[in-house]
Amino acid sequence: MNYFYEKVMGGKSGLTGFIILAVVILVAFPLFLDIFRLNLVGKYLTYAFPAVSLVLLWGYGGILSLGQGVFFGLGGYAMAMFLKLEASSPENTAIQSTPGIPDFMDWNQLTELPWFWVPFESFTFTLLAVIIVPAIFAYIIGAAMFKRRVGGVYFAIITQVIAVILTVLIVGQQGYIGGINGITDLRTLHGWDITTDNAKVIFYYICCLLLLSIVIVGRLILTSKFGSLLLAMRDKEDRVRFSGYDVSHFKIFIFCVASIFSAIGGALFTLQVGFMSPSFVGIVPSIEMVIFCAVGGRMSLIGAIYGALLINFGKTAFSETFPQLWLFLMGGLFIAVVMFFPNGLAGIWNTYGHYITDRLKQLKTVFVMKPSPQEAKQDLG
Amino acid sequence: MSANTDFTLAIEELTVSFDGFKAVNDLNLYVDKNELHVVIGPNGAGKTTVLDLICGKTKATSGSIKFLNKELTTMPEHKIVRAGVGRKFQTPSIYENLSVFENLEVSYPYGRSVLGSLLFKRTEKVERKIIKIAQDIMLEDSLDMPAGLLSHGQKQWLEIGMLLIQDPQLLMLDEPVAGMSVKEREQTAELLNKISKGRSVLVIEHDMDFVERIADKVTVLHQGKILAAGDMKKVQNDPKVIEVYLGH
Amino acid sequence: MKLKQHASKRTFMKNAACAVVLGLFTMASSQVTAEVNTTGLAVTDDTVTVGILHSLTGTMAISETGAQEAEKLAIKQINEMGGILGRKIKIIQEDGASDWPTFAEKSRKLLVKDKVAAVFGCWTSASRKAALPVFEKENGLLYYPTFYEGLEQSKNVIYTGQEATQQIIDGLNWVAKEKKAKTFYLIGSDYIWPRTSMKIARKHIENVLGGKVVGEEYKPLGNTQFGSVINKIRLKKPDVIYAAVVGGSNVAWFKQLKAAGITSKKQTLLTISVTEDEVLGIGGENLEGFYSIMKYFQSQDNPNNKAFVKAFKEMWGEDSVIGDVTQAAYLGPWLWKAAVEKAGSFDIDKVVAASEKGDIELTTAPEGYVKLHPNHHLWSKARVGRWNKDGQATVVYTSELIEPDPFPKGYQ
Amino acid sequence: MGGYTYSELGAIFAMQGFAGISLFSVLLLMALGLAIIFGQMGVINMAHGEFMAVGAYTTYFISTITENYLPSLMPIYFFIAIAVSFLFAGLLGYLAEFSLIRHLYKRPLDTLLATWGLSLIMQQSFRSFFGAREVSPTLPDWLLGSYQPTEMIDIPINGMFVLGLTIIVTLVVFYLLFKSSWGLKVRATTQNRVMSGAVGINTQKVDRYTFALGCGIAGIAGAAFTTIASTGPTTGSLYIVDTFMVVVFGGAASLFGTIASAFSIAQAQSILEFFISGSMAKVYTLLALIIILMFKPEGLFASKVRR
Repeated sequence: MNYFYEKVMGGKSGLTGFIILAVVILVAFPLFLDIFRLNLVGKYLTYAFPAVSLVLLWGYGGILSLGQGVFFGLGGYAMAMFLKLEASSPENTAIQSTPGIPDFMDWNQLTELPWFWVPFESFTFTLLAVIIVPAIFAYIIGAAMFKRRVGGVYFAIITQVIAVILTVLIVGQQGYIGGINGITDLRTLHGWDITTDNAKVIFYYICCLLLLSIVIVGRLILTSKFGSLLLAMRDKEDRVRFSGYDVSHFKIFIFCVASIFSAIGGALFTLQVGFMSPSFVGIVPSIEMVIFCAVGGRMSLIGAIYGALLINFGKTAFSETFPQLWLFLMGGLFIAVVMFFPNGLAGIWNTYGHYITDRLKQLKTVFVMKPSPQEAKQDLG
Repeated sequence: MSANTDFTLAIEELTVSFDGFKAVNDLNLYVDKNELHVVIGPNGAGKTTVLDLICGKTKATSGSIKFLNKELTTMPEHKIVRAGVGRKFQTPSIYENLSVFENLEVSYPYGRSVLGSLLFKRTEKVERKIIKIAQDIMLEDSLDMPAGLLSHGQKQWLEIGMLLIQDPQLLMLDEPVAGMSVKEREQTAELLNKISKGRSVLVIEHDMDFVERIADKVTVLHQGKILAAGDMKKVQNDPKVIEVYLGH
Repeated sequence: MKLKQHASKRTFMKNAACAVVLGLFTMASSQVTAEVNTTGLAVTDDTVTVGILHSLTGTMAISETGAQEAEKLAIKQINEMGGILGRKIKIIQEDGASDWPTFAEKSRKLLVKDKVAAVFGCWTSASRKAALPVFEKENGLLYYPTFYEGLEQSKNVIYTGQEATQQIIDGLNWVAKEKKAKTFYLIGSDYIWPRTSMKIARKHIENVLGGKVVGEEYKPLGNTQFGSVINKIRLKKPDVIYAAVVGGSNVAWFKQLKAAGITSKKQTLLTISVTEDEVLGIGGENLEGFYSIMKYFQSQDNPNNKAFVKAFKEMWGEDSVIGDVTQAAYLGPWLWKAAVEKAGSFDIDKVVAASEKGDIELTTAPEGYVKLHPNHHLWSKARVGRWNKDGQATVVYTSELIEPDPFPKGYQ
Repeated sequence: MGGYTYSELGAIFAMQGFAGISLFSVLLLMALGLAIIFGQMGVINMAHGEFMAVGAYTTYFISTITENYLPSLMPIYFFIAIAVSFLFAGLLGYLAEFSLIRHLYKRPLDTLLATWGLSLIMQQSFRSFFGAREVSPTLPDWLLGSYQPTEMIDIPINGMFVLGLTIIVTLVVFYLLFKSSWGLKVRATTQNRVMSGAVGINTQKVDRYTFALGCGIAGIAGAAFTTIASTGPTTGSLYIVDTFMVVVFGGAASLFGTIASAFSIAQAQSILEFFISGSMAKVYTLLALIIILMFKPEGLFASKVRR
């Protein structure tokens, strides 16, 4: 328990940050926002999942994936397929030439459910698929790339190309997967109407709790030896390799974890928004996810969440009043974050703390520098 | 010559070519048990390439490298390390964002699989070993310091420590005293003499005084081939070596 | 029954008008507002609020600009005539930003927060599909202007553009008859509207016209390379190229056709995706002599249209062009006005019920005459226009009024 | 292929060959600028497509001016437009390097993000200046239509024009990089920045002009593309992935590789498109590229380097 407190929660300051986040999303938002805004925040929080995944993958691992949208999409589509099948009961689709299959299949002259849709009639399978399908996909990409030592820029570009391929594929195979319109008009989950306010509040809380959970999982990973190795690989990959580690396994693993995180976000997105479309799979959403992470602070799990919230709040607010200005602002933000605040919001927060009270700063430095060997000595003594 | 030998390391007929240029050409080199073997040679002689070949960073075009009678040329890098070969790079290669303690911990030879590293626990045994190594490399007072703040010489020692913690049978050091002060050189020489007990060490070095202080055996490389080999004195007096080093 | 209703509407109108006039002096009109608005919409004694929801930014902004301009024009004209049930129309405009979830999000905002009485908006099928569940859930009313693939009929949507059969079938009949066309090559962008349209076209060509489809091709959206397709077309030598290429691809497609020497002198080309808006980008010289099937062309010669084009240019500038969708968007507010006045209420259910009676008609529509079918689509005519170098079309064929049939039998 | 004469098939074969070559020249022209910036300098310029759009908009702007004020210059304005596009895109590239890129040489992944931000700003600027609508310049008459060597073969003139332009630009780039003293400096700087600085090369200046040159070539590509497609604010983003694929596949530092890769990608895609649908052709081409890159991570023409 002490280990958990000290290392995973990051001691007092880490725990404070975590609790503040929990209070903000679990108490403050539901208290001060109406259901419409709350549902929006819920949607933004689903983007925080890939952002958090990028902290692990990119911030610590140094592996920039421009294809997190792919996994977000895979998770979202898995969930959407289940909901669509439920929405396409023979009664609901009686006017179709083939009742009982999703409407877009009927429009494309399909007369029976394609084989890969059939297992999605089971909710259990769907929940598993949300996690396993992206993980397998990530494993294949990861194994192919990392075993061959494709990294850095090349990996970024290749993941981007994969995002393009998947988008073109989804758009092109509209009979099987809904095309550019996506999978729409999802209404019930086991007969329970997911479009009601009540359902939205419940999904919001599920979303928050899962988000807090993945932050904890992320911290567990980062505070283990694996976490140190991740940083080590980012800075001196050869040294790690020549210390007897098979670097590719570690990269594949963290890539899979990141893909699962993103996919959970995607599945929650589908549940809260009520549809899934290829516009969340392509290049632009994928890069936006990197931005959420960069703005929040690429080394801070919690920062990434604030990053996702801030950018999306800004997007909504600005696009209502100054749509022109928004792109300028967004572009400028990108550049500013990269050039002046490489550690994003989290970094600004720390610097700000520096200036505000010297004492606090000192405490912090002591705290950051200390942990491990100190413990070691205490234990020995 | 029989395939199996008593040598720790046996390199035979090793060749590697880059786009036709043979950086190492038909090389034969043997390192005995408990031997501190130094490879010297002018720039471009292929010294670093030899180390690259041994540790698997570069793949050989032909020839064989046997370590304790295990063929290394076909093994992936991490397996070579796990077999007992440690290698220090020319420029100090440490994790600057981790503390000295963490640097050593990361190099600790347990928890090398993904799962193992996730479940790795910092036990008393681990800590004792780390502190022991830190004492050896004269960094026991800097355990908490981020490694990036160490001096150049200390970084070199840290990297050596990161290898020592794995107890390799063969330790390969690429210019371990480059950029060190005179005092640091002396300390390093002491360190090398201490750690070469019970293992073989292969060192690349330019500093002849330093070589003289540590070497059991010296091999001179020139243009990918062995020019001379033997103890320091013999090598120093070899006319071919003098010609290469002094030129005309 | 009908007469009586008509009469009662008149009386009501009078009452309402009186009430508004009186209201200005006596502030006694709250009762009337309560009568015409029983579901808490944003209707006050002198205003009614509607939403306009199109993309002002992003890739679709190019296409959607005309539509929202036309809707604003119609609303301005209605207000100048005294508004609806004595109430001036107030607009809340939202930006869909070419992003489908944003359409859903903004729809919900307009319906839940702003309580608008009607929304004029959406352009792409994808944006409509995203917003549709919101309109059904919150019981809103959407006027959707774009010609589209059909296969949809929602209680909460009035479709002011053509569904696929209205656009396709008469055009194909015309080309088969006029050009003695037997073989067709179908090419479109890769998404639902071209694919569904081509499906209907293929069935009609094969089953009704007895012709042959010699090739069917879809290119990714945004594609700019048509060299291989053009070679395939050359090899197959179809009588007619039937095209539904959209967006930026359109320009590349027609430029490359011309560069490959395939011009109207040698080849008949019929497209369902080029309006005056697209011609601006493609350039009239690249299109000269090719045909579009639409229900409206800016060059249409009738008094309604002349007045409309004049008013549009006055409001939005002399350089503006008006395409099919722009005109269809213009119909939206007028159809809504007619339905509200017929229902005597802004309540969505009553307006929808009035719309479903099947007797709401606009004799003042720029395209001529349109009538609202109980299935929420419009009766309208199909027209074939031949493009001229100046970017305007000459209408060479006008059909009879065609009944909308979003679920065409034998074409699915 | 029953029912076709040999001459018909021959004609199609010839034209299909040209379609592939035409796509090749398009890809190569797009990729040349990036090959210099990414290949030689290691900067991931995600705004490369936007620099192309700068060229395209410049051409449009000049075309409009010529049409309205100097109609007699219409037949030749396009050459002026190409030159101005080059200079203007190059100038913007120069400024971008000065204000942005030079601070990020050691952080390649960060240049990716910063230039993405730059691309957003550029897109919005296009929208503010030229409107959201797609535009295309009025082309001189001689650029339209086709050349007919035989009755059945039509070779598009704009395709030949782009091909010719690509050849010229490629030759000039080769000359600059491999024959001029400036090229020597660029290559030296690429290989060892510190050393080049030490031997008296003004590496900052070299960087700035190299980046400007890359952007300028993007500007030429943009100008050339107005003969093929239209230009909108987001046009650039359509091309960027393809462009990167060409450069990466060819082996970043090798210009020969870029040419070979543009050629193979173009031929693969146009041949596939002839037999299967356009969308799937694209999917298969990209998949094949990724798989090949898996086996040759450094690209087709990476030279073995002793490390």
